[in-house]
Amino acid sequence: MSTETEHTTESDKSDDEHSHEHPSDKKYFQIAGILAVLTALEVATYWLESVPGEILIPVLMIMMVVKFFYVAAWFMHLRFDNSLFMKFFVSGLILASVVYAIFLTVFEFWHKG
Amino acid sequence: MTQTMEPSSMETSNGENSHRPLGVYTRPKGGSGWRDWVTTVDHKKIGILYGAAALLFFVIGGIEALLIRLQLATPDGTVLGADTYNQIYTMHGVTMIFLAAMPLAAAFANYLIPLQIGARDVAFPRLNAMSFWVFLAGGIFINLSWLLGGAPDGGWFAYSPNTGIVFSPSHGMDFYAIGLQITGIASLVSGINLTVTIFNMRAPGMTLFKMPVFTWMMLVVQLLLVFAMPVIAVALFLLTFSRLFGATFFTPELGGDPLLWQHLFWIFGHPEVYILVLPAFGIISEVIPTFSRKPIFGYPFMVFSGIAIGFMGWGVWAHHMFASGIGPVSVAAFSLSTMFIAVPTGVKILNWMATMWGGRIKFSAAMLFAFGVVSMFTIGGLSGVTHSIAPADTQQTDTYYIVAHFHYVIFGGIIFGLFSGFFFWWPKVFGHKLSEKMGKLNFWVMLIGFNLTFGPMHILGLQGMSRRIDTYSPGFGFEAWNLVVTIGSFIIALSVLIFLINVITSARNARGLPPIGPDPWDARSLEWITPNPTPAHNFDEIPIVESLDEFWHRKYGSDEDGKVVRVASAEDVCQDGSAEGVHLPSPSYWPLVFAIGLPFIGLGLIYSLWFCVFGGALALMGLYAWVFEPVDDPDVDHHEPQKEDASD
Amino acid sequence: MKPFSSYRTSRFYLLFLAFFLFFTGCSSDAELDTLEPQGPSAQSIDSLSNPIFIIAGIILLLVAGGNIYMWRFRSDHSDEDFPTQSHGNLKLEILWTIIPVLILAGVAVFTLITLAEINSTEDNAMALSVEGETVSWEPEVVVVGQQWWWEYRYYLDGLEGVDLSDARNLPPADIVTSTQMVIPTGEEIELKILSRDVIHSHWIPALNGKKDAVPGRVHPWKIEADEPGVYFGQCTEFCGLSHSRMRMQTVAMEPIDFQNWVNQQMQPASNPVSETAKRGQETFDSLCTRCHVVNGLNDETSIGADLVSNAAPNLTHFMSRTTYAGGIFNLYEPDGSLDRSQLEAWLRNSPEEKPAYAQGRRGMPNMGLNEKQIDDIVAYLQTLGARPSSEIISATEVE
Amino acid sequence: MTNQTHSEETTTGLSHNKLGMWVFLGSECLLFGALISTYLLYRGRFADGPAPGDIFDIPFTSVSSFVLLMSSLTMVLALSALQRGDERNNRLWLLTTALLGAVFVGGQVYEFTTFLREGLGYTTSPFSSAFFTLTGFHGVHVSLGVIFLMSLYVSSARGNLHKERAETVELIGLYWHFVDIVWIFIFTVIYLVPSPTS
Repeated sequence: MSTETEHTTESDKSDDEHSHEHPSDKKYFQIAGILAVLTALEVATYWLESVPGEILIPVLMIMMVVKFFYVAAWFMHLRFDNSLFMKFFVSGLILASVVYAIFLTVFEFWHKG
Repeated sequence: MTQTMEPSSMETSNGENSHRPLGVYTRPKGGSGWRDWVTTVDHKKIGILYGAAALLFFVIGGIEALLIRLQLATPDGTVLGADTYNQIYTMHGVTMIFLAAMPLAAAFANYLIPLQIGARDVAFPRLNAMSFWVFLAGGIFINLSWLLGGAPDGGWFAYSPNTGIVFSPSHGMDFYAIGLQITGIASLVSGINLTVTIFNMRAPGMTLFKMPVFTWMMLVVQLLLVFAMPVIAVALFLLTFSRLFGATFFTPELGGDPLLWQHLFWIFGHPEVYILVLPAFGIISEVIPTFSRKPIFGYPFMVFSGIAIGFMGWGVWAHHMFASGIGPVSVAAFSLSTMFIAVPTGVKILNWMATMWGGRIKFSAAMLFAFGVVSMFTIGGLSGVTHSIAPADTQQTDTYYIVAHFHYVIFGGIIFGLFSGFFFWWPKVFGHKLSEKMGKLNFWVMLIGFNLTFGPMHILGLQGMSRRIDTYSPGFGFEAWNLVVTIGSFIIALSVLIFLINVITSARNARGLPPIGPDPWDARSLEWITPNPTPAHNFDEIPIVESLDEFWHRKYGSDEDGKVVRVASAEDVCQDGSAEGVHLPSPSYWPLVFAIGLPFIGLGLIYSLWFCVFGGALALMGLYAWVFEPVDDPDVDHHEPQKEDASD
Repeated sequence: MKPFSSYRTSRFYLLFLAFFLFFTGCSSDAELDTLEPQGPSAQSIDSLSNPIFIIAGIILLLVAGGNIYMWRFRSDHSDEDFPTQSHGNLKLEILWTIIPVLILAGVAVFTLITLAEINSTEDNAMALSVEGETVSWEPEVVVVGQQWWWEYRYYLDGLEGVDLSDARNLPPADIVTSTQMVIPTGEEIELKILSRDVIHSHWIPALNGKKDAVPGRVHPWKIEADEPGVYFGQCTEFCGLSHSRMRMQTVAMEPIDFQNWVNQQMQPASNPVSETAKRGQETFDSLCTRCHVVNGLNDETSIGADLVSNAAPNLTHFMSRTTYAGGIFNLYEPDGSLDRSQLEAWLRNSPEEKPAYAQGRRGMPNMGLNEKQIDDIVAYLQTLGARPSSEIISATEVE
Repeated sequence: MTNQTHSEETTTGLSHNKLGMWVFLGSECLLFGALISTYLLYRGRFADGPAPGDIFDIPFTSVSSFVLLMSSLTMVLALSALQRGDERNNRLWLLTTALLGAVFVGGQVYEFTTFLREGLGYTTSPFSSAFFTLTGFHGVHVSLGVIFLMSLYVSSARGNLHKERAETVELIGLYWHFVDIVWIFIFTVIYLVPSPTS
């Protein structure tokens, strides 16, 4: 299969598997630090009783998404790996989010808060 | 878990492994052929196994259908009691959907996908074997319930709380929930396997948009499986935990909502409809161009409409629940989304017709069945539109009108499509054609029986005959049509019998004759480059693909007027099956051992934990042995290169 | 009284022309026919689905015609003769995407209108004299499904303050009947559909579409009949063993007849006079009141809560209904006399007559009555409630 | 597993295993999505039993969540070590990850028994069934991960886990991180977002 380079159009954009360096351990520690701080902030909201849910919940969600993003992007290497991996994972993620959001909407979940 | 996924051995004759002993790994031959079959990891043999097992279940499901029709042939029927009837109609649905239609599609997918994309096997051959054995184990497990105190009696849709322990005290529903969980594992694993296969194992030059429509539709199906099976898995877990451990998901007294089951079930259930029908669409998208001597009309639209159907299939599930009490806004939203899913389906029908239009159509048996899909599925599609209209559906749902609708889709669409595939690819698989004469007879008998069976059901439904009733009283105008329906169902049975006889007599007539030559149909796609029947190693050398319908383009070119002219004979184009330096994965017992463990775990959950211990130990042993077993053993004494078909 | 005629062949004709050409002359009385609307909701559904059947029929004819035309292109492939190798046509693709979208968009508009119609409620009220007082009744009926019969409960003071959240323990109602829902004509009746055990579905095709009865939920629906008549229905959600034997009827009466019916139903049962009936009452009291209520005899059942659904039909006005056992047996012969043998058979061994899991406390068990007890109980039952009009009795017959 | 992946031979240039793993993780999104939605639907339906807002011990769960979060760090360090060919550190981090995972599972067992003592049985209410099912499923995933990690550790200790097989560690790592991000979601949505109280 030595002649295939000009035919495998898809591998053109995907040959980056080794064209990058994975982050250094130091970077991983930094990310873990960010995650730890975010978790601390999240947990701190537990003692803030005066914050109304309309503000608290979006803030919690944002922090959650950021943590989610950091783990997926750095620890799971989605940032560096081929985008096909991300496409499969994100399709599952988006499909699940949309389908179950509709599901909960049909049950009038959001009205009850 | 990931350790069970093995790397493929897509090795070809490049320099890297030229130092190895070359040769085809030939499977154990001779007297004890069964060992060959139970240990095989060859996608073609697994495809055949899927097909054989699924046909067996198809016959069982068909017998159940006949019993249903005997009971309903006359008013106040007494052939079956109410209890037996409920078990039989439940098992008819479960068997036909999970144990016949899905594995039949898996049979085609397994056999054909690697061939159509120019690969030697699937990405994970042993996982593929595991999928089959797990499916078979699950199918046998569900049917064991007949012998162990009664089959499931809550319908294939198993609406809670009627399937709870209070209302269904026999173990039937446990067998249903655990059995489908087991077959679900098979579907999920094979979905992942074939997805990776299609993405990763295409021959050089075969871009996604040079893949045959069949492979495309199968890709959509595999993705649907990957994303839909977990949903039914959760639903079945909730049901199992409720029945076995007293979980209160569906206990209204404590606040459990029975609609939870319905949503989870149909979030899976509607994509499932497309999981069932898209393979048939793929099959006839290969058959129609071949026998019309034209390329498929609007290839990109065929592909995109398939993707669109698969995608939109996720947004319509609650149309099964218009009468369930989900609130008018939800009903309106799902009603509209359902209507518009008709558009890509319509695009497909019209493209098939445009493919045939102006062609040189040869009405072979395969083509007749494909033709049957185009016309019969249209009826199912149109009646589908009539109940996407939610207000109309409140009259039609749960009546025989719906039964008519989905049988036009499932039988008219899927079964006709699969039969088309049988006739088309039989020579590819077995090296001889099925009798065309009997095939055509088969088609006409089936068409007549099918319409006599399911056509009158439209009328019965609009006359108000409810579904899932074990009997009806005289005087509601149901008598005459029900008799017609029953007669029709026996005509269908006759047509299936004709098919089975055809299989046997065709094989008998072919005995002793050399295998059929290459290209019996003047076909178009890559699988026909290999000899018939396909040798174990598939391709002597992986072809380099330049166009859609690669095989056809190697046979035909065009002259200066743009007219089609033959540039090469099929014999020149086809490979002769002589293998050089092909290294195939070795057979393995462990997928089978693992699969045998699962039903014992199921029995253990129902009866005694000792079964669990035994089954768990068996499954674990299978897994561990599997992990530590080499994918293919380089020390195995490989046989000399063999010519598979030119031995004389 | 039967408001049914032969069903309209035209729609079938269009939809199934290809296959049922020679059957189109057929007609029959189909009591559950969905194409014979007798009330506004059913009518608006019918007016919506009629054109859709026609559109679908036309499309089917076009496709079928196209398919038949393909015969022209047959060939035996023996030559090297190739048709033009057309790969597609963008304009055509766009065309046959847009046209269905437009058709469906049109259909969608009418669908939404009809959906709004059948889900809207009217603020209607009818004057009803209840125990000498005139009340303004906003017609509402609580519909309760259980294995395998329907109960209908009337709260004449309105449903405000009536707790419907636990279908197995509903507050006492003014009128409780089963299997036959009686309604006044020309009034929109709001239904609250409940279930005591599994999911059922309430469906009177001539009057409206169906709506599921789901345990733990209260589903609103409505029903209205234009003309007096007996309208048949059938449970349409699979509900276990005797699902096929869970039928019901809606009896529509002129408002004046409805007033009479209400008056009768409000009466408790009177004590029987004849000796057999008295003996029957004793037997009934000792055996049947474990599950059944007869107002005036017992207001509570003794083992009620042990039943899965916590309910058995209220028999106070048994004779005023023309059908029993989940609507599968007629109480009266067509000539208006009691169908005694069927009733006796039912009392003798009901699981034989209608499958039920009596041992699982669902459905009426075999009470092991002897013939004399059966005779007595039949005599007693005959004292319960007034016989309905002969029109209703004859309309209950399906043949 | 003598045969290494020939990623340069696949159409996309990606290894089958890794692609398969990601497809599987995409599929798992739907599984956990269904379980989480079921929980959200039922969190207010606690019948006569304890309500989620009354029973959750946020400080305790925060600690065990933190433990699981940090195990993602050690996991990625294990992989990074092996990719450098540093088998000793790889083993060390694998073992640490497994231990952190085990601590998390232990915390969950402790939480469950506490809840049980406080009257929240599996069958108490739809809330309790949904809660135990969701967190139980997650716990089973973590436990399986611990078993995988220990298998890798044993394999490495016996001298069978070298740089060329780093992909196996990467695959287990992907699984491990996925289970971690599911918990990130569960921790916020189920524990931190204020729950109904009785």
